[in-house]
This record gives sequence, structure tokens and C-alpha cells, in this order.
Amino acid sequence: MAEQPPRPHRREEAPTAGPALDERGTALMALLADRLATFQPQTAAVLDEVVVTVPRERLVEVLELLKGDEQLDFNYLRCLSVVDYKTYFEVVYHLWSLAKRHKAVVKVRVPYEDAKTPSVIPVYRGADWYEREGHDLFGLMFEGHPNLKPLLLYEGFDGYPGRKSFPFHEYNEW
Amino acid sequence: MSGDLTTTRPLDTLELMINMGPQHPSTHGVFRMVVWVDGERIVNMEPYIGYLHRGSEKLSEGELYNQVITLFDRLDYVSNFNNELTFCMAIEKLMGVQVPERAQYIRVIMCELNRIASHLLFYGTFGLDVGAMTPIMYGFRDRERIQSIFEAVSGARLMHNYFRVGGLRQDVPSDFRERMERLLPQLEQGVEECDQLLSYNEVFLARTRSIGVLTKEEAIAYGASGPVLRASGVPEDVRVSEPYSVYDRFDFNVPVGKKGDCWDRYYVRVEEMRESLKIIRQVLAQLPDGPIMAAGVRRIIRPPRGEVYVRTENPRGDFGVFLVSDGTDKPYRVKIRPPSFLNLQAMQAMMRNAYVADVVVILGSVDIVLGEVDR
Amino acid sequence: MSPTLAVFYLLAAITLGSAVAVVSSRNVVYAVLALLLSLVAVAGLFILLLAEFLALVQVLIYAGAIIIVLLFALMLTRVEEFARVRDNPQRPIALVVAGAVLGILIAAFLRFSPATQELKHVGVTALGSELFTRWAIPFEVASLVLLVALIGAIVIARAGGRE
Amino acid sequence: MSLAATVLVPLLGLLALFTFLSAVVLSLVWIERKFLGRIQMRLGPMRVGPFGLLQPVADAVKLVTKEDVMPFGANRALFWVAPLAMFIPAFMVWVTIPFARDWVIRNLELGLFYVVAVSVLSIVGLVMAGWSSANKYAVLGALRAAAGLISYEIPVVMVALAVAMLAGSLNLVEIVERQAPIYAVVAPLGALLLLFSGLAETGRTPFDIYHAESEVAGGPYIEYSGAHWAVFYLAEYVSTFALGVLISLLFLGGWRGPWLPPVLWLLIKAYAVILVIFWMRGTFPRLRIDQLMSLGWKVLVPLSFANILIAGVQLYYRWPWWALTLMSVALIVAVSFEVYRRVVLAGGKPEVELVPARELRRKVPVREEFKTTKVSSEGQQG
Repeated sequence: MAEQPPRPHRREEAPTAGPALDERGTALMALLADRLATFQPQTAAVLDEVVVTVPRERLVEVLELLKGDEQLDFNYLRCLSVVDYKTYFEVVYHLWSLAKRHKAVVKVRVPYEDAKTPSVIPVYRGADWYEREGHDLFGLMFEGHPNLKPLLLYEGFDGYPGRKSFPFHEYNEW
Repeated sequence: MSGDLTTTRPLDTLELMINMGPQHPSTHGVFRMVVWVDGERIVNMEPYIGYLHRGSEKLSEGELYNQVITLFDRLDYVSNFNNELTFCMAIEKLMGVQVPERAQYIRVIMCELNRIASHLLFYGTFGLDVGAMTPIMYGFRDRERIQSIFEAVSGARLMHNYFRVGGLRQDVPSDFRERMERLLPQLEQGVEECDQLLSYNEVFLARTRSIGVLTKEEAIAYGASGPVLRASGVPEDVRVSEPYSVYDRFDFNVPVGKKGDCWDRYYVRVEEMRESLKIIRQVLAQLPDGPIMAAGVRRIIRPPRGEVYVRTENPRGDFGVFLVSDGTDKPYRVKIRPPSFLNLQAMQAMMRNAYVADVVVILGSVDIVLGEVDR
Repeated sequence: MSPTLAVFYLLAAITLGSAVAVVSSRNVVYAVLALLLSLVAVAGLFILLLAEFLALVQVLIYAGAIIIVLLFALMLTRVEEFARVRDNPQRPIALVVAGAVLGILIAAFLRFSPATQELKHVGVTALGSELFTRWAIPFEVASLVLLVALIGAIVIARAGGRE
Repeated sequence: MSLAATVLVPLLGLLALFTFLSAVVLSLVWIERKFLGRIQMRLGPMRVGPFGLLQPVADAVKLVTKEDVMPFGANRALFWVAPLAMFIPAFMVWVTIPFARDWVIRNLELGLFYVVAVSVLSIVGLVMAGWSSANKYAVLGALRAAAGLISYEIPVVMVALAVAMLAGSLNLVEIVERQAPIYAVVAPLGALLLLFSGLAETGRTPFDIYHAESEVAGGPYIEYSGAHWAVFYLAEYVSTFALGVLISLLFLGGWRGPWLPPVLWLLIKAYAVILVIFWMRGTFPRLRIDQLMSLGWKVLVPLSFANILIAGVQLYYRWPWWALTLMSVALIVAVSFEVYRRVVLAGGKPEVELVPARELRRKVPVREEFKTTKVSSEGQQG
């Protein structure tokens, strides 16, 4: 619903949810910063999650490190989401360690004009359909994905309905 | 002379391409598999989804928070309470709302009943998938009893819209406890009957054991969750590993399979029904009195800016919601992590050496709901 | 014309007509079904000759088993390819064989007049004891041949399956 | 007069038979629905007539008045002929089946052999239907039907042979008359073999793979509707009834029994057998095609030969009849134990492990690897 008139809300005044890390989270955050030092990540805490933003070129390396590291051991990709921030996309990887039971969020930023990001299938096999879906709905190219066919939309659908800019009200299917 | 056909070349046996679905009795909704078979053996399989894509995630961006709850009812339409709970919890976590005890307990009762109802439905349809027609009647008998409780509590049999951010829409009816006391023995007996009817039937064993094996490593790599992951031998249950609501107060078991075949996936669910009944007994014993809505939650919800990821144990697995809020009364982005979506993806790994008849059994054992897969 | 003769002509016509259809039909499935009809009509002819046992064996073995196997094989192969087969290099050989069979039949027909022998009903008990006493050795040889064929089929199938 | 005797009387007999069989099919449909309903804790049909007795009639009327659909691309001639090609053999079988001593249209000398031989022809109708429907499920179903029939025809013939050896005749009337103790007691193995292979031939649970609803969505019948589908349905029930009657005749002493009229006895026995068949339908899942084939070729075929062998031994040495019973029972016990061992006990009894949540919660790892001093092992959900 992109073309609606501005709503009467007070966006500027809306507060931001602060970090609420427990001790484990703080420790994990320190550890992550230590391990990923070479990638120069931006580490932040949002509520109870540790969020690491890395450059997209090195995403696969980072994930491999996170998965392979004995202490981190993030062997489970919980969720892969694409968020459209109008000028850039954020691809969010929610990781989870089945054995150690901790979680982390890895983010990459993808500029609108150059909507490309490496595929993480080599690290997490289960990212396959997530990436197809991201390509389908947001028009993001996941480079290296073996089969980026439309998943949810039909073949030949025009446009990327996940994006904020998709003109739903002008769109005529028939 | 074109007579070379009969002499030089052996006749090709036809590798048949079969389109199973979108209209097929056992695809559990509008799901399509293109299967290449050599005789009866599967050579290749390609799944196609998206026939039920309603754009729920995008729709959520245009609705008020409380309105989005109704959309979550329609995702996995046999475990509605669990979906609602996840979304409400996401907002509560973002806003830092403390949900009253009574509401928490009632939520747990509803979610666990919903889990039993969902597994009973699975039980019935799985029976149909292997060709037994009686289990579905047994499953539906008990499911019907649960549905009538749902109706009494929420007013609806399927699309409940019962949980609210900060609590519940209304309190349970006054005779709730009596009804539950009547229901639980019936359910306990019903689950035992279901178990006896099918689980160790010789033909059923022959059809499900060592079929569609998903190894532990594959299950993890594909991101499978819930009964599918547990059947493969991973003791992962969100209720235990990342306890939410009041689940850490109850005592129950997590069933874990040994081989990761169809029988394990089936029996894990049967055991889960028993465990859910145990949980409900404990919840009922501890159910406190008190308010059912947190104080200070307005009708129009404006959570603070930020993003939150909440996951719960849905009957089908790890159901997650990634919510991005921009501080307005509508979500900026809602991403749903549907367990069936990933379990279905893992199905490709289970298809080794399968026969046509096994495809149906394997699909049945994964237990997908396409409302959730396609969203 | 007695009813029996009428039935005979009818059955003979069906036999021959469907036999022609077998070789002339462009569609293999039609050909196989015509063959089935022909074989069943032959079973009818056997009944006219009071050879009921033979008739039933004809139905059971040819119509029941062999035709089913043929249809089975056809459904597993590309039927469209058959439609394109217009000619067959074995045609001269087939011609020779068919001619020879025809010759034998004509010779047989000329030597024995159809009505020379009185039809006699032979019960299945008599047939059985005859088979297992006087014709025991040919019978056993025939079954041995079938056994060899069976084993051969199994060997071929196994060799194919192992590769 | 002679024309009337040779043509008219058998024709009237056939007409009577057809009417009778139609009535039987209607009753079977009702019984199956009611019986399955009871097994599944439902009532079954209740609305049409008392106890839903007229439900099959309503079904028949509905089917006949329904539109007959033929798929585009189907082979028109074969598609329409196929139901008849299945029904006629199923019906022809009845020419020689006696309902009582003299209640038979033609008492053939080779009656048993005739029944076995003619019933095979039904399968041609199925294959025709499967091939002509221009539908892949139909083809797959027809393939399954053909494969199943070929495999299970052998045990049927062999069992018939063993019975003929015991009775010394292929005449169905004589077979019934010569059962001193009924053959189900003399040769229980044969009775079971005939039941199982008969189930496979008529395509009933647990061998109903050729029209398996959940796999091939009806198999050869998938494209049929209305009256043509009804003919298939009719043929299937007639075959099932034939199986029930055949088992009663060969192994349960046919129409013999005290007090009641003979025809009634035969019907009681046949319906009892059919109830067992329905009972199996309510209980068992469906076998897979390769399991069906293994069962046929590796279990039933050797057993049927063994059945002939033990019958021959008993007859040759003139042992009393219970010697055959003993041998049969021993074989049944041995084989069923072996099958049970291989199928159910293979690799131990399956079960799932129950891990207590308490233990899992305790397993939440201590965070010493994080090099921080304080450790919290509780979940973080507020």
C-alpha cells in the first residue's frame, strides 16, 4: 500500500526498542566481535539478539566461519528474510546452534540498484527455497544459486510484489 | 526403408513423467510434484509450490497489528492458536508487555490442544496415504471433541482470532474446567486406540519402515524442524531449547526417533500427543485466577521501532516470525518462517529409491500445510 | 445348415477376420486385442470339437496370460514409435513361413476330409491318464523346455538388473 | 420345442442370474458401507429408506443419470468397450457356479477350471480402460493390475488343482458333495491361499493397488463416470461375490448344512467370507507393488506348490485326512512366523526414544567457552 497518504502518526516520536541482552548474549556478542574481527563487522544488540552486519562480498566466508567454529557452531539456518528499506535491502540470516543453543543474526546490506548477494547454499543447504522466494518477491539476485526459478509466483509474473514500491493499486492481473 | 526400428535399436522403455497434483487426492492441498518414474521407481522428483500464495507477508504490512492476527490464523489452518501465539509474542517482546499468568496458562492449553488436533489430523490422513481408511475416522472423532472446546472458548472452530497482544480476547467459559476434565480421559483413551489401530500393523510397518530416510545431517542442513527433525534423531524442541510462555514450568518428554524414516516421523507425533496431554494436565492443575489482559495495552498498538524474531514450537515444527516495526500502527515487514516450507524442501532428500506409492507416504509423513508453505 | 455349422462359420470368420486385423492394423494395441479375439474364437472352435479342456487352456494361457503380458509390454514402450514403422525387413521371411504353413494346411485339408472321423468326447480324467502314461516322456520334455525358458528369462532379467 | 429347450431356457436362466446378481451387488454395497461404518464408529447410510437400505438404489439411480464423460484424446472405441470387457467375463463365470445341487445353468464337467480360466479375461477390460483413457495414472493402474493378475493367477490355479486332487473331480457339484469334512478343515492352507490370491485378483484391500485412491487416484477408473463407471463397479462386486461363493463351494462345503434350505446355506457362507474381506478392508493399509509381487512370487506361489505336494503325499500314501490338516497347519505356522520375523522384527521392534525435557533443559551448555565469569543457564524469554 505504498501510495497511501501519510498516516497521522508520530513516526519521529516512536521510541526504539532497546537492547535487552542477558549475560549469555553479552558474552556471545564479545566472542562474535572477537572471531569476526577480520571482517570488520558492525555488531549491535537488538532486544535479546546479537546482530552482526557484514559486507556482502564476505558473507559466505563469515557464515562458514560461524558454522565451522567450535565454540560458535551455528549449524542451523533458522530463517532468511529480505527486508526492503526503500533505498537498500537487508538480507537477514537468523542462525541457531542446535548443540550449544545460542542464536545470532547476520545481516548484509544490498543497494537497490545493484540487487545482488551471494547465495549461501554451499553453507546452508536449506537456504535454497528461501533464496528463490527472495528472488521471486524482491528481485534479489542470489549469485551462485543453481536454480532461481520462480517459487511462489507463476512464471512470467511481472514485477516484484515484495518490494515497497510495487504498485498494488495499479496492478491488474488480467 | 524405415525398418531399422525393429532390428537395430532395442525398444525404449518409457520413462513416464507424472504430474502429481495440483489436483491429486494425497497432496494435502494444492501442491504439485512432477515425478519421473521408470516403471514404478522414482527417477527424479521436482516439487512446485505457490498455488496457495496469498501474499500474507505483504498483506500484513497494510493491516493494523490486531488485524494481522487473523491473517496468522489462515497460515497453518490446522494449528491456528500456535500461529497467533507466535505473532502476539513477537509484539509483546518488542513492547516489553508482561502477559498475565492466567492468560499464559490458557494459551498453553489451547496451543497443546491444537497440537493434538493437528497430529490427529495427521494421523488420519497418513492412514489414508498408506491406504487404510479407518484411522481417519478415529482421528476425527477425537479431533471433533477438541474442536468443540475450541468453539466454546473462542467462538470459532477454525479461525479463532482468540489471542491478543497482551493476553486473550476473552476469558474461557465458566464450565471450562469441567469440560476439560471430561475431555482429557476421552483424548487419552482415543490416542491409545489410535496407536493400537495403526502403529504396529504389519502392513503399515512394511510400508513405512526404512522408507524416506532423512539422516540427522541432512535434516539439519535442510533446516527441517519439529517432528521431522526429531525423528531424525535431533532432540530439538523450541519449548525446551528456548522456552517461551510458561513452558519451562512443565514436565514432559521429547520423543526422538532413531532412523528418520516415515515410521519414526509418524510415531514421534503419536508420542507427542501423549506428551501434550501430560502438559495440559499440569497446566490445568496450576491454572491460576486473575486478569487475562495485560494492563495498558491499547486497541491500536504502536510498538517501538526495532526488529524482533520469535519462534515457537508449532505442531509442524519451528514456527518463527521476524517482525520489523517502524513505530507505526502497522508492521513494516513481517517475515514468517514456516516449518512446513523447510520440511517440504527436505523431502527431496527422502526420495532415494522410492516407489510411486512411497512418494505419497513420504509426503504424508512430512505433514505439510500448504497455507503455511505458500503463505 | 445345422446350428453347429452356423456357429462354426461364425467362429471361423471371427478367427480369420481378426487374424487379418492383427497383421493389417496400424495400431499395435488394436493388433493385440484383435489377436485376443482370434484366440478366443479358436477356443470356441475347440469347444465345437468337444475339446473343452483344450478350449479352457487356450483361454487361460493365451488370452489370460500371453495377451496380458503383451499389453503390459506395450504400455511400457513408446507406442508412438510403432505407428511410424511402415515396413519390416523380415517381410520376405514372413512370406515364406506363411506360405509354407498355408501349404501344409491345404495339404492336410486335402488329405483328410472333415467328416471322416466321428467326434468323440474325451473326459479330462482320460486325458490325464493318457498324458501321464503313454505320452509321459513328450510331456516331460515339453515341461523341461518351459523350465529352461523360465530359467533363461530369470538369468536375463538378473543380468540386466545388476548393471 | 427343442429350440425353446436349447435357447430359451438358458436365456431365461441368464436373465434370472443377472437379476439375482444385481440384487446381490446392491446388498453387498449396503453391507459394505454399513459394516465399514460400524468398524469406523459411524452409522453408515441412514437416510434413504429404513437403515439406509435404499442407499445403493439411490446410488445406482444417480450413477445412471449422471453425465458420461469421455476425456479428450481418449481412444473412443476401447474406452466405451472396456467396462463391458470387464463385466462379461465376471458374469460368464456364473454360468457354471451351482447355488445348490440342481441350481446351476450348465453343470460343466470342467466347472472349476472354467471358473478359473474365464475370470482371467476380466483383466483385459482393465488394461483396455487404462490404455484408452489417455491418462498416466490409468496406465500405471493398468500396469499394476496386469502385473498383479499374472502373479496371483498361478496360486489360484494351483489351489484349484489341489482341490481337484482331493475331490477327484473338476465338477463343482461333485467337489461339494465329496467334502467329507469340509476342505477348510482338511486343507486350511489351500483356503487361505485362495482367499489371499483371490483378494489380489479382485483388487481388494490390502491388495487394492491398481485403483489405489491415494496413489494412482483410481487407476483405470480415473476417467470414468456415470453408467460406465457403474459397470466397472458392478463387475468388481460380482467378482468379489464370486470369490466368496467359490471359497464356500471349494472349502466350506457349499450349500450343505442342516435345517436351512441349501441355497440359504451357500449364501450365508459366501456372505460370511465377504464380511471377512470387508473386515480386512477396514483394518489393513495397502501393500506396495513390490511387496505385493514378493508376497505373490516368494510366498504364495511356493506355498501353493507345497500345497499340491502335501495333498499328493496324503493321497498317495492313503493317510487319513487329518494328516493333511496337520501338514497344512504346520506350513501355515512356519511361514507366517517367518514373514512376521522378516517384516515386523527386522532390525528389532521399532520405537522412539523419549527424552525428558528436564534432562534436555539441564543440558543447556555452561558458557565457560565465552570466557566471561557469570553464567546463566536459564532461558531468556521474559
